[in-house]
Amino acid sequence: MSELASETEVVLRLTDVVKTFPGVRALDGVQLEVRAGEVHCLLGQNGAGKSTLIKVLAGVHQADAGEITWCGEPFAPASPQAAMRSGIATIYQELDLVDDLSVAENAFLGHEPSRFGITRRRAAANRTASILARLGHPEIPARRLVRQLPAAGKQIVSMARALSHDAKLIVMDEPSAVLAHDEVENLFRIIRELTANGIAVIYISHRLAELREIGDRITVLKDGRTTAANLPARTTPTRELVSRMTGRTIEYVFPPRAEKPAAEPILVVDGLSREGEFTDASLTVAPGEIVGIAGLVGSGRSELLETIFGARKADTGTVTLDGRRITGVGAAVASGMGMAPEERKSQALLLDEPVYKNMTLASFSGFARAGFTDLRNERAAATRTADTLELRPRDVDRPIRTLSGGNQQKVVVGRWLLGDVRLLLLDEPTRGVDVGARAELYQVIHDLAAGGVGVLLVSSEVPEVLGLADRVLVMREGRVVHQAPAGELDEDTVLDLVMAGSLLEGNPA
Amino acid sequence: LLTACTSNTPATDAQVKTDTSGNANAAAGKKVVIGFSAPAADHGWIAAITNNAKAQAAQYSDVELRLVEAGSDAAAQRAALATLIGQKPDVLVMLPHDGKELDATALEAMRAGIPVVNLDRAFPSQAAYRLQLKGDNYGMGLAAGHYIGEQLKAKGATTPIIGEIPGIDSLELTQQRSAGFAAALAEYGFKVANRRPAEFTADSGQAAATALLQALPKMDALWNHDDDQGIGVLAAVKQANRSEFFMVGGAGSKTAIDTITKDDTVLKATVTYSPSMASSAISLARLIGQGKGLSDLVELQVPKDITLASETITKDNAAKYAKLGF
Amino acid sequence: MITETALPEVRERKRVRLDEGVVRNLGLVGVLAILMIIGAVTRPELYGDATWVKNNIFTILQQASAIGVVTVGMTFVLIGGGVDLSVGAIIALAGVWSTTLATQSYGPLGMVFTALVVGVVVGLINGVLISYGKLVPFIATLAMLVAARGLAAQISGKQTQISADATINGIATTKILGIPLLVLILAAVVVAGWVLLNRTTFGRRTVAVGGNPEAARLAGINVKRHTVLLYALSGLCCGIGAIMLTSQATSAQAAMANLYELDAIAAAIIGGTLLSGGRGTIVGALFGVLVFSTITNLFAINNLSTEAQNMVKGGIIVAAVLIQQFRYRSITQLFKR
Amino acid sequence: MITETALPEVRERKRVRLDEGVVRNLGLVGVLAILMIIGAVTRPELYGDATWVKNNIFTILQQASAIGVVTVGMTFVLIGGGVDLSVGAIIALAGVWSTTLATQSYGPLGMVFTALVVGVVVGLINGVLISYGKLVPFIATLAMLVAARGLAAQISGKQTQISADATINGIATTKILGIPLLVLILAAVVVAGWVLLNRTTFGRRTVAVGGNPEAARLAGINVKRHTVLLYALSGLCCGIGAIMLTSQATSAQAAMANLYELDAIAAAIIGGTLLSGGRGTIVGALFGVLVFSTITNLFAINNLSTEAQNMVKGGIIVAAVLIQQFRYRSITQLFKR
Ligand SMILES: Nc1ncnc2c1ncn2[C@@H]1O[C@H](COP(=O)(O)OP(=O)(O)OP(=O)(O)O)[C@@H](O)[C@H]1O
Ligand SMILES: Nc1ncnc2c1ncn2[C@@H]1O[C@H](COP(=O)(O)OP(=O)(O)OP(=O)(O)O)[C@@H](O)[C@H]1O
Ligand SMILES: O[C@@H]1[C@@H](O)[C@H](O)OC[C@H]1O
Ligand SMILES: [Mg+2]
Ligand SMILES: [Mg+2]
Repeated sequence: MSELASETEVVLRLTDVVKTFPGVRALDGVQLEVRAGEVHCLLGQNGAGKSTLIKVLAGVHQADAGEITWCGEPFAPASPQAAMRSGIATIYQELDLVDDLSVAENAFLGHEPSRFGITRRRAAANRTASILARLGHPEIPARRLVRQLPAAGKQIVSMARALSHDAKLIVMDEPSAVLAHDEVENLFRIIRELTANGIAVIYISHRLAELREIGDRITVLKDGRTTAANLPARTTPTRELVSRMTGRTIEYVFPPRAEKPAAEPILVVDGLSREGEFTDASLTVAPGEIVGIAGLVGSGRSELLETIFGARKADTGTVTLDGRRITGVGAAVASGMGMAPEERKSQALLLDEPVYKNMTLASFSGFARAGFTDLRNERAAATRTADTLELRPRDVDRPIRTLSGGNQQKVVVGRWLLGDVRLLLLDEPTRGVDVGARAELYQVIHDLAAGGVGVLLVSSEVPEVLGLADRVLVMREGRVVHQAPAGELDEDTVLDLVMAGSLLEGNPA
Repeated sequence: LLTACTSNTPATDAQVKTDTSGNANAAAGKKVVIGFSAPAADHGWIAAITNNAKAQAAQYSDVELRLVEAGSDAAAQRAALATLIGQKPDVLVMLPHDGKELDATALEAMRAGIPVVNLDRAFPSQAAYRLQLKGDNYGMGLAAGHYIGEQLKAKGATTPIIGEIPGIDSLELTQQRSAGFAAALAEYGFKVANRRPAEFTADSGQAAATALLQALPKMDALWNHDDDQGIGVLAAVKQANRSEFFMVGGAGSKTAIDTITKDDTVLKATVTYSPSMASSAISLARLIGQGKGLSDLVELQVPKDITLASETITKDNAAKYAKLGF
Repeated sequence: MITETALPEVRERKRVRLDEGVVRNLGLVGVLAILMIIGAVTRPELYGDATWVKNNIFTILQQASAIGVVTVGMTFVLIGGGVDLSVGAIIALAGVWSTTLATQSYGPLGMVFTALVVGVVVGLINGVLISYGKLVPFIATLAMLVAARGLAAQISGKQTQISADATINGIATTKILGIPLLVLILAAVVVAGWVLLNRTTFGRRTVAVGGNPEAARLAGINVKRHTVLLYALSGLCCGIGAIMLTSQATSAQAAMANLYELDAIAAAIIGGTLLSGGRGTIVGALFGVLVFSTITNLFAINNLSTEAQNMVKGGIIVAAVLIQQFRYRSITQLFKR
Repeated sequence: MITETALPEVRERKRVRLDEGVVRNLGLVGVLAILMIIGAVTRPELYGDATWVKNNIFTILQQASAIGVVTVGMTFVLIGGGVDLSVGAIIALAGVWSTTLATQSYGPLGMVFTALVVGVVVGLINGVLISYGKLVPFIATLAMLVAARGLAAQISGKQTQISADATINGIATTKILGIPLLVLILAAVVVAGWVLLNRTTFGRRTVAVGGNPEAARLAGINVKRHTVLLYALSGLCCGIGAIMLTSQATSAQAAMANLYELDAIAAAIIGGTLLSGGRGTIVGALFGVLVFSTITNLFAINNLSTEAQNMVKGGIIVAAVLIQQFRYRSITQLFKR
């Protein structure tokens, strides 16, 4: 298709587009050229300006300078509605759904089929159902409230909304971040369908492998500027992409594990169950050991982690840390457990507060004397952590809401580097994190383990689990179906286990 | 200082008519169920109304009082009355939150054959009540204005600075009092320099008085409509360290009468608006229920309108009024 | 996928979820029933009389009618993420304006028209201050509360204005097929509110605007304009409420409908509306209003003193909400097994 | 390559951000100044007298003192994501309880102690109902409002209870170094509140609990216990406020501190506190209270009628907030260039 695309007309062209926020030049001269029927990938570090760029296209933000032409005409959408009317539909990075509306109502929000203001609910439901079927998800009921859907389901609804418009360009901002492996395949099938019909797609992801598979051309952004345009997606060497993004070369490898972890476990989970979420989970983590949990979205890993942390009450089973029963979050944190939860905005961040206060959220009382906080010390410690994590920008006084998603994620992990943490639970720690930062995070996790901290890691990226962990547990339908040292597993085996394959069935943990 | 109603012991000494010797009407008669409704008491005067009604009813072996206190506005009172009327009392004594707003309800009761005794705040429709028993709000303002006018004239003041602290300003009775006050002052060529309403409570009285004193660095006289809020007004006067003026109160509470007697504050007089009218209303409602008249009158039935006179209590006559204070 | 494993659970959840609203309302029906039973037990002689009971129910409904209409408007504002503290003041202003001698000279239609227009216009001003002036709803409508009551006092000269219009006053006494007209008006507003919320684009957008304003904006909804309309709607309900109250009181006054804002918000919340927006039901709001109105009735027939009333009322409110929660939890529990 | 350009901008941004709170408060100072100037222009003969002006400022502060203390407590509750509608009722209950004859017989310390204990205990009950009973704060504290006023009426027999204690009454008349004791108490509470919010772990938890309760919980903060403490703190402030008001009025009564809840919430919001929690300032709250108290003063010295007062007051509130916003926007605008 890439040959085909290279011959088609240019539908969208951005020249020297600039967008500033108070104090930040998020876009500082962007060039972009998108052709009909192509998948044009945007690549860039966290905070490079990708989301800002697409929000300018979507009419959410207005560019301060520069030129945009859309289908040959100058284009400056004043509102999201204007952009949609011109045929540009967007799937935003942050889910933009209304929890208390149904799937169909969300899909057609703002352009509901109606007669005299009365919504035609049947029509909306039918059209939604057919879009969902086209998306490969006929099982999602159009009249279900969106709040009842898991994260992956919500992502599907976001896509359904984009498809509900007659778009000529669909912009997708990290749509795969919350999707599992097979879901991503499904997404690609749909993208191919779209491009075959001449629809252009702008695709954003931090996973290079995805760009290779689905992309036609790549434009690289760095600090709000285009540093490379129209690179062939399949053939450009990784080294070149990374250096265009970061200005340096990164060895994208997992650091080798030197020592064998101690045998005596620090965390013992015994027969833990929660109705409808997971059943009879038992596991141990030793000091300095990294244990990975692989599984599909919806397999109950997050719930298991939250239950271990005491944030949910177990129906049966026990959790002990160093022989002490963990009954609630307070006890967990007090005895040295920390958790970086899955949904950073709703579960981890104080969006209006500065970075350093978010960083010290779990440890500020440790810095305090007789109940009085020690802001200087806190800031200093937070700044050090920001350095370790290569936070961008390094300024720890900025409200965290102005950081890009990946950088926010670093703060969430960094939070637990500040206290005396002895066991760290990480739920999708690299979701939305760029390649460079990812390597840094991996290093941080390794250093922690080397320092004797036990790590329990949930990730939907199998290579990550295999590369980081000493031992891997595979979960399916709420049960631990397999566990083995990472060295004894490969990607295919894990995928097979995860997907209810039968390779090692009957050989449980 | 701790006296009587405006005090810390729930009042037991209500204003009741007990001495009924030689009154033929005192003899027990046909049993009368009296429904009674007054707005929720948020200050001493209204509290005294309800207390008096209860105490007076307790004097009669042939009276059963059905008390329905209603919330803080006319709608709440209508709701309460609707259920009370549904219970068909023999007579209904009602101190409406606002006479005009409850006019329709009273008419309804009258149409349902229940005689209504209208207490204090008047119904506009003649057909809405059997007996109207009220204080004289305009007259109260007149009394206060005349007292102040006379005093200032005696002092030879020509353009005196006069302050006024009314009660809840949205009530019509407040408007009437202020109107009477202004009319009386006008007879002397005086007028009100500043008017800061309070809400019949002591803390609001303090706030209003503080503001007034600040606005009038020099003052000659002050009328405060309500002795309950007057406690706060006097506190504010003391806090501002002011004494160049004299003050007249309103309603006639025991505390106010005592203070006037002691004569150690700016409060020199108060004009009455007595909650004893509630006791009288119960007595008259009983007679209406039994079809009897007032024994001193020639007429066989209780008359239709009775308006109490507003009297002026000063140090000189305070002793006489001491037991009528609420 | 969103897979076979998740699905059965999902189905089960749906059943429970659909029940949530109903169960909550069932809880409130339960509370109402309990209140009625207490009434019957404490005053058996009254509850023994069927006519009295029928009358009493109409009385309760009638007393709930004006505040009920206002609560429907408030529910929309709350779902849309706002709050309207000025409802009582709007009623007063609309009531007073429509009962000036000048307005009364235009007859009942003129009075109704005036009340509605005043309500809508004040609501529009609220909405514009909030949407375009970027004032927090609490402050904007609080300022309006103060100002509108002031204007009402000005217009009425602080006098209670008598409505001399037999048609207007008749609204409170008319019955149609034995049902008081006021109750029918309440029913009509509730039905209209239900349809508007659940069956129109306006209603669905209200949920979006309150639940996730950013998402609503991204979906192309004009959030500001919609917000303005919500306050106008609340103002309209106040205008209707003003006529209903005026007819009941055969008069209007600057201090009327005092603290209706608190009552309406409380009723909406008890009925399951979120103060933070994005969720709420019209039927729940109606039940919330009825709970309050039934409590008042219960107190009245038992001659409770105001102070006892208040203490008990505080307790009943807490109990009502706890009963609701308890019922919801235990019923969900049942479904879970 | 391009990194160097970003850095200086980031620094600049920081400066602007630090200014946000200050600029908002500057806006309020501006509003206060404007109100004073209007006073001076309309009543030059008063403002010409320096002693009067000094006295007037103290009067304004003194009248702001009790509600100011309550607003500090309210600000904590609001930042913590709640709301306390019962503050006025708590003051009434604490005031009435501490002025019963029995309590007064224990002398001034007994009275102060009683007021504080009543305040804290009622606050604790609010907190427990909200945290552990899972009631929405609006409903729980509304129920408490009703119940506490009822209990206060019961205890006082609906009478105004006179405080015969010279020490208590003396609080309102005492000056220290020429400054009224009430003003000093307000200052002490504001300073303590500022330190508590900005310099202690308690304050940090408050912001976390209100800003994102789930994040706070997952960071190991005991959200429920903290919530209970916040309402207890608000209750404590009400206890202090009750003593201050009792001393000013030399009496207490069930209807005292009427509608303080609205005043306190409005002052806090005008001072920059979010009704939705997670953000707020103590100094802003103080300015919010002072704006209201200065408005009252301005009206008094100009002998404005109640109805005119109300209309103008509504307008001033709107204007005050707009001025604040305007200043903030335009100053940020300046920095942008
Ligand atoms: N509303 C805003 N106000 C201030 N700064 C903003 C705002 N939105 C984005 N920024 C800043 O603009 C820059 C670009 O952010 P953007 O979200 O576009 O990055 P991104 O490339 O999408 O990153 P990620 O891969 O982490 O999603 C960042 O420095 C970010 O902090
Ligand atoms: N429609 C639904 N409504 C409510 N709960 C659901 C629904 N579908 C699935 N669930 C529950 O939610 C859980 C899935 O949540 P989630 O997707 O976070 O799982 P997970 O294993 O943590 O996956 P991931 O780590 O990718 O987040 C499952 O335990 C499932 O029981
Ligand atoms: O409430 C009013 C009272 O306080 C006043 O003094 O007299 C008349 C009453 O209606
Ligand atoms: Mg992004
Ligand atoms: Mg998960």
